[in-house]
Amino acid sequence: SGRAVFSISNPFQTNTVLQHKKPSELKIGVSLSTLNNPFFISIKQGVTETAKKSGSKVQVYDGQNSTNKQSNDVEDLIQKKVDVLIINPVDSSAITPEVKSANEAGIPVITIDRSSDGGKVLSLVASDSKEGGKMAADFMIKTLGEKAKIAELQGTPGASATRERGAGFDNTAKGHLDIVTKQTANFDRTEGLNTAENIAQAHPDIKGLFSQNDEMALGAVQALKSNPDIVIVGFDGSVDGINAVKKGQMAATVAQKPKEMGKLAVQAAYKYFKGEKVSSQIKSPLELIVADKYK
Amino acid sequence: MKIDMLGISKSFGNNHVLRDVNFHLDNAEVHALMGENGAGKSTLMNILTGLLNADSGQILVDDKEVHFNGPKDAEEHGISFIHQEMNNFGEMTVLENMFLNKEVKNKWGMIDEKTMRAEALKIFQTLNINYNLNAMIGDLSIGAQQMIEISKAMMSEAKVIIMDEPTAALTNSEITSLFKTVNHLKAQGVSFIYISHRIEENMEIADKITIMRDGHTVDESFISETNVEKIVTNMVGRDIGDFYPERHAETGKTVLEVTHLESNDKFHDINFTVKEGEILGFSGLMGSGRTEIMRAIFGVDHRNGGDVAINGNKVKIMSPSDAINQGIGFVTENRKDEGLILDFSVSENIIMASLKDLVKKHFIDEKVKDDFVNLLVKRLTIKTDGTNIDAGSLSGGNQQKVVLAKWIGAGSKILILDEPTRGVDVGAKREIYDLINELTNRGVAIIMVSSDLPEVLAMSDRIAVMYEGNMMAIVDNSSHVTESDIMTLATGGKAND
Amino acid sequence: MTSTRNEQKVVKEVKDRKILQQLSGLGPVLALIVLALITTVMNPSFLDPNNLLNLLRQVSINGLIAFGMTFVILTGGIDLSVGAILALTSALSAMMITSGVPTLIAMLIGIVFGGLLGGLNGLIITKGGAAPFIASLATMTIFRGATYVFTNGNPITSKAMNNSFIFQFIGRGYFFGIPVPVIIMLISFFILYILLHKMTFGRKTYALGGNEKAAFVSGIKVNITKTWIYVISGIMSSAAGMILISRLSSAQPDAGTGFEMDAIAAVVLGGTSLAGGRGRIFGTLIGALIIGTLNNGMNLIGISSFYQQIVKGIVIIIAVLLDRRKKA
Amino acid sequence: MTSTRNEQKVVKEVKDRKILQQLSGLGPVLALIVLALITTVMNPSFLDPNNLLNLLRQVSINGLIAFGMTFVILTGGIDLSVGAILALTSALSAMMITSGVPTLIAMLIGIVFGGLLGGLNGLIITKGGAAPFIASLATMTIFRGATYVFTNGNPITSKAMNNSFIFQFIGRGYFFGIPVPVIIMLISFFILYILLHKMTFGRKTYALGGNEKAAFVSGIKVNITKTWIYVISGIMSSAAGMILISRLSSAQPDAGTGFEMDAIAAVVLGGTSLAGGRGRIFGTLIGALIIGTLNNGMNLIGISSFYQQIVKGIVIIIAVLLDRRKKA
Ligand SMILES: Nc1ncnc2c1ncn2[C@@H]1O[C@H](COP(=O)(O)OP(=O)(O)OP(=O)(O)O)[C@@H](O)[C@H]1O
Ligand SMILES: Nc1ncnc2c1ncn2[C@@H]1O[C@H](COP(=O)(O)OP(=O)(O)OP(=O)(O)O)[C@@H](O)[C@H]1O
Ligand SMILES: [Mg+2]
Ligand SMILES: [Mg+2]
Repeated sequence: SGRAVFSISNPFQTNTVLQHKKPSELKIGVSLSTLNNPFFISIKQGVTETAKKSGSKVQVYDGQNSTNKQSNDVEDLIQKKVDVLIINPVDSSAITPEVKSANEAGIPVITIDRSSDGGKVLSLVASDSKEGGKMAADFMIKTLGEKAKIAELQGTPGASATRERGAGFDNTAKGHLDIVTKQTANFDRTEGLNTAENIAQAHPDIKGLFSQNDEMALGAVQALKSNPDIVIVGFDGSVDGINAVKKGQMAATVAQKPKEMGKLAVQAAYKYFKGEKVSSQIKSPLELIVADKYK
Repeated sequence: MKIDMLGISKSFGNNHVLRDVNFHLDNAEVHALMGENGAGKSTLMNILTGLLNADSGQILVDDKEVHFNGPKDAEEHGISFIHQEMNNFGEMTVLENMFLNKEVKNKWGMIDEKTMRAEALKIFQTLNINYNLNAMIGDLSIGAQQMIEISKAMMSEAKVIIMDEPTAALTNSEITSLFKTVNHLKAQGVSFIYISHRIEENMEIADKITIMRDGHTVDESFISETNVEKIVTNMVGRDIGDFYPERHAETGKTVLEVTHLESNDKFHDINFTVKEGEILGFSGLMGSGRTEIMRAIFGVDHRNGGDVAINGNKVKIMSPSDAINQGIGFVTENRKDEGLILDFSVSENIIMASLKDLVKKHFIDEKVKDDFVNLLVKRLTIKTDGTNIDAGSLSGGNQQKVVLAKWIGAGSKILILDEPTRGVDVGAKREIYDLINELTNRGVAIIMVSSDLPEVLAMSDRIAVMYEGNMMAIVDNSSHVTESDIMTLATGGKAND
Repeated sequence: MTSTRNEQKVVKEVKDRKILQQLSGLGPVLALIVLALITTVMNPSFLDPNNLLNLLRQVSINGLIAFGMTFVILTGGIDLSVGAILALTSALSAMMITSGVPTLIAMLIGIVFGGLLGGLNGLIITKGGAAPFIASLATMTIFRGATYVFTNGNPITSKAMNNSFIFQFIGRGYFFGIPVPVIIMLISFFILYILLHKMTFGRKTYALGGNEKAAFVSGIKVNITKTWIYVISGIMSSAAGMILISRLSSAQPDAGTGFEMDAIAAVVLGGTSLAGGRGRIFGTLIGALIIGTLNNGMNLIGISSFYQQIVKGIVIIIAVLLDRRKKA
Repeated sequence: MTSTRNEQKVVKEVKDRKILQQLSGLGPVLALIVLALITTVMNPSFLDPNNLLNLLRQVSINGLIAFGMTFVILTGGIDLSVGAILALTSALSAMMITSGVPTLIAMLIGIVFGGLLGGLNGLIITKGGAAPFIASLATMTIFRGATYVFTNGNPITSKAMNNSFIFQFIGRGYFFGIPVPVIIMLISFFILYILLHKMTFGRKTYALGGNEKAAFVSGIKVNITKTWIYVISGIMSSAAGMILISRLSSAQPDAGTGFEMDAIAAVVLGGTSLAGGRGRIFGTLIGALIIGTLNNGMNLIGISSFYQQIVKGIVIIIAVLLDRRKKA
């Protein structure tokens, strides 16, 4: 590539060609959107455990929920000449340029949970967040009946999980459930607690509460302890969340299998370097875990 | 208590401030300590009270070697220090200030306000002063604050009280009551180390005097055996002749006219004019509103009415930058607060009011700037180790000259000087007076606010006298005006001619 | 001297000042009342005693941290590490309880540890001479990182925590119908009020913020006093942490993120100057209540989350500007 | 006076001073070199020209914001709203490009708007008399909320953005092999360097931070100068935003969160005093490079993300303490 005066591709970047590699020779670069949350830690565990079993080297970076930090991280991973990138994007549009950079450098990209809007992605390992939102809504309609009054705890404004889970839930609930209020608690357990307390004050007649993640739902559990009949539905299937469902504190949680996602992503990489075809969409199953009393 | 400081030396970096200084204080004496600005007087006292450590030398108290860990330690051993720089807390009340770090506590460890209040009032009574103990100390005049500092020292039952420039901000009546107290305590065996640039005061109150120059002690003698000329010569190292220069005023047309200037609670209906080449003195007691008038003219404070005209044209001055554009300069009373940026260099301070004159094609011309600064430093004989050193490390008199340089450099046609020689040594004072005369010779109009009556009388062409915000009179100084004439006006009496 | 006239002047001045002072104490109180009124009009259930207790409980955590922050800010300093101290110490205590240490002892150790972390801040600032802002920014990062390392990023929950009555009681209990966190907040307020306004330590705190050089000359042990103040801030943060883990029944590694800003806002809304030397801890209590009422009220009214931030920012600006105007 | 002795003294002092000044400029440079050395030893690919350009590009956004922040901090102020200004203005520009406004014009409008937002900060601080910390904390919340309202919480991406060469070029392009963001950063540095060190505006900036009262009495228009400084900070933030949306091919509503802390850290690491009046913009450039090298280096070395925070905090403390020691 000639060094044009004006160019958009990196003039120093050299392309590498696909070679067959054994898992034990692979360097896997992983960029996760955050590690402040058990869900993503499970993804990390899925990746590292699977990779270690086969003797691959793994480097995991924490994007700290910042699109900017993540794009720096991915650049650094490209710089380190990893063989494959496993990315769990903070945002699917903001990751596009980095995916393109990786493409240029000839590094295959596998995304987890969210994909990239552009560039070439080898495979997306995900469960469908919108579908998850729909599952939660269906469950609520079934348990509470039509037109029940419910509240919704939203995640961090603008985050893709907030948008997709919310859209899936709201679209299904429309006309069937009466969402009296939607308030953000930023995916945070403490804020979930305070906000749920305030919601209960403003709307003492709600019958259910949908929380866009388990953390906020667990906060709500503490807030609504005095009224155990309120149907709380979370999202994620985190360890604490599943425990709360088992104890009947939460009615249900839309469980994703983060560890499974991590495992599937690594396995996809191995397949690729064996020269096998990798499917562009690997579905990680969603499961609605329901407390005994609502079964 | 007897104190002997022997062979004390102290350097700050390359600056050898004290070189083998000896100082002796006897029981029940008032001992004046004099010397030029920067001679090392405050430093010597800081070493005595443990605020600074000497590089070498020893301190004997009643012939026993001592070393104090700090001011509190010294105080517990009976040595109390009233600092030159006000060491108080503007946002705290008078009472809180007086008992700071020596609060009286009750048996629960709580502060005992009642006892403290009673003690404070007792001290006030002996000093014949009265301030509200609940007032924020920052709201009181500098003089009041100084008196409270003095009360604080009295309260500690000290055997030795060090006063560093206690009277710089006091009025005559306060000085009188201070001296009464000093003599009273002396009779009870208390000793004083008294630092002041006012020679007359030293002659009046002190028993003995020690003179420092260039970090040495050059003379120690009984007041009764010395005289003003000898003191000055010892201090400055040469004869400066008269304290005040001859003054031959040649005034031109009126440049500044102030009419019906008004501020709600500070001053009322102020009218005066100043001519080219004239010095208009402003006299009055503290709090009489002189500073406030100047601040209003210069646009520092807002005024409630009245007009300012320059060369016959009414001007609108809303801020100091407007005033500067009209050719006014203002050497503020409080140089540390408003005059200087202490941790900026001499050069940066001097150029501050003339920035736009140093610009060539949008950029600051470094050469023009250096020439400008060097010229002013030389012309005002500012004693400094280069123009790049912090203004704060200069002696008081030289700091004052830096402020003067700033305004002279700004090319002010009208120069307001508020207490231009406060805390300045006799030698430097004389230089400043010469400079003022030189400026008027060049046609600059000068307003000089001063609490130093002899200075006002010696330098002014006319004298405006203020009393509680009102202008009592503007006296022509060409005739036989005396200090008592001015004092009569300044205390609300009528002029008797 | 015309002492009578001057005295009259002084007396008048002092009276004016007293009134101003009381007004300036009332400024935040007034803001709080207005806020409460508006909220009540929009949703009367705000005044429900249940909601008020609820509000107070929500305020308690920010309140405790802000009380400690008041001392720090009075000295002209700032402590950005409070949220991180909260997270690290509460993780520590939760871990100890989980591994069988009796609840009270575990919490006490956590609080003492919080004091130590605060002391570390104090040392870096006094001995090291670093500006409080950057020093506590750095320790914030360090403490937060340490929490992640310590917890491996996972929340800590356990049977031991859920089964301990005391553990549950601290954050969720009631004492004569009043939530325990509220009682803890009020007791802390009382103690710190005495410390600040009735004891010499408080005088030293104000003196440090008013004029540090003068404080030094007055013989105040500047470094020691300052270090203690950061210790207090650390203790209050970890105490708040104990309430938080009890309320959440778990210790979150990212707990307390952003708490520093809420605490600073409470202090400043309460009329304490960021330059130090001026302010009162009572104001901080009111400031914390304003923020709490704002959060609670906007939830009650049902303002959309996007607009909540805008409203919060505007209220802070208005309150601060009103306070400034009054002083001018 | 013994003038020869004095002159000698003057010469010597001035020399000492010059050396000291240069050393104090070198302090951060030294820290940077040490960091780079350590990283190179641990992973030689750090010195790969590719990686160095990469590093510079990563630094550019924080660098731009930190340059503006340098002016603010030199006056003794602080601007916490930089990240929020970045988000709001970049969303605005992205939206305009999406709806057909030519890229350059849209970006220019965004940058001007950033200046206006900065000016708003300036007005609240000067006219309103609010402390910069709390004023910019409040506007940070407001601007962020406004961004959410404006974008409805969604990132903005569009064909128009992806198809515009200029848009892509700003953040991802190369000019003679050098990344465009790096060039933008260097040009901004040059302009602001001249403004700060060669023009009267810079003198005024320093004077404001040194002693605001004295500056006022010396005829410096305090309010106007200060307001302009916040305008500069706003402009630099929105310029950084333009690079960011190009790099990310989209405008994120939560972009820039926490950028204020990185910028402040860069300024302080560069030796500028948070009290105002003392510091240099060259130091800020070095400070930003230190932070960039730290992030890049730790990634290259492969330090686990939890430990990265701890290391970062410790390095900041060490650098700041070393700088303080040198001055004492
Ligand atoms: N902390 C310090 N660091 C460096 N230099 C100092 C310090 N304190 C004093 N100096 C220098 O020591 C010299 C003596 O200062 P000192 O304050 O003792 O003088 P002084 O006799 O009290 O003068 P004045 O009459 O103006 O009060 C001056 O040159 C001053 O610049
Ligand atoms: N009795 C008082 N109560 C409250 N404030 C006072 C009082 N006296 C003076 N002040 C204030 O203290 C400051 C200093 O006053 P100062 O005594 O310098 O006034 P002045 O008229 O300039 O007299 P001088 O020039 O002799 O100092 C001024 O801001 C003044 O308003
Ligand atoms: Mg002195
Ligand atoms: Mg005056």
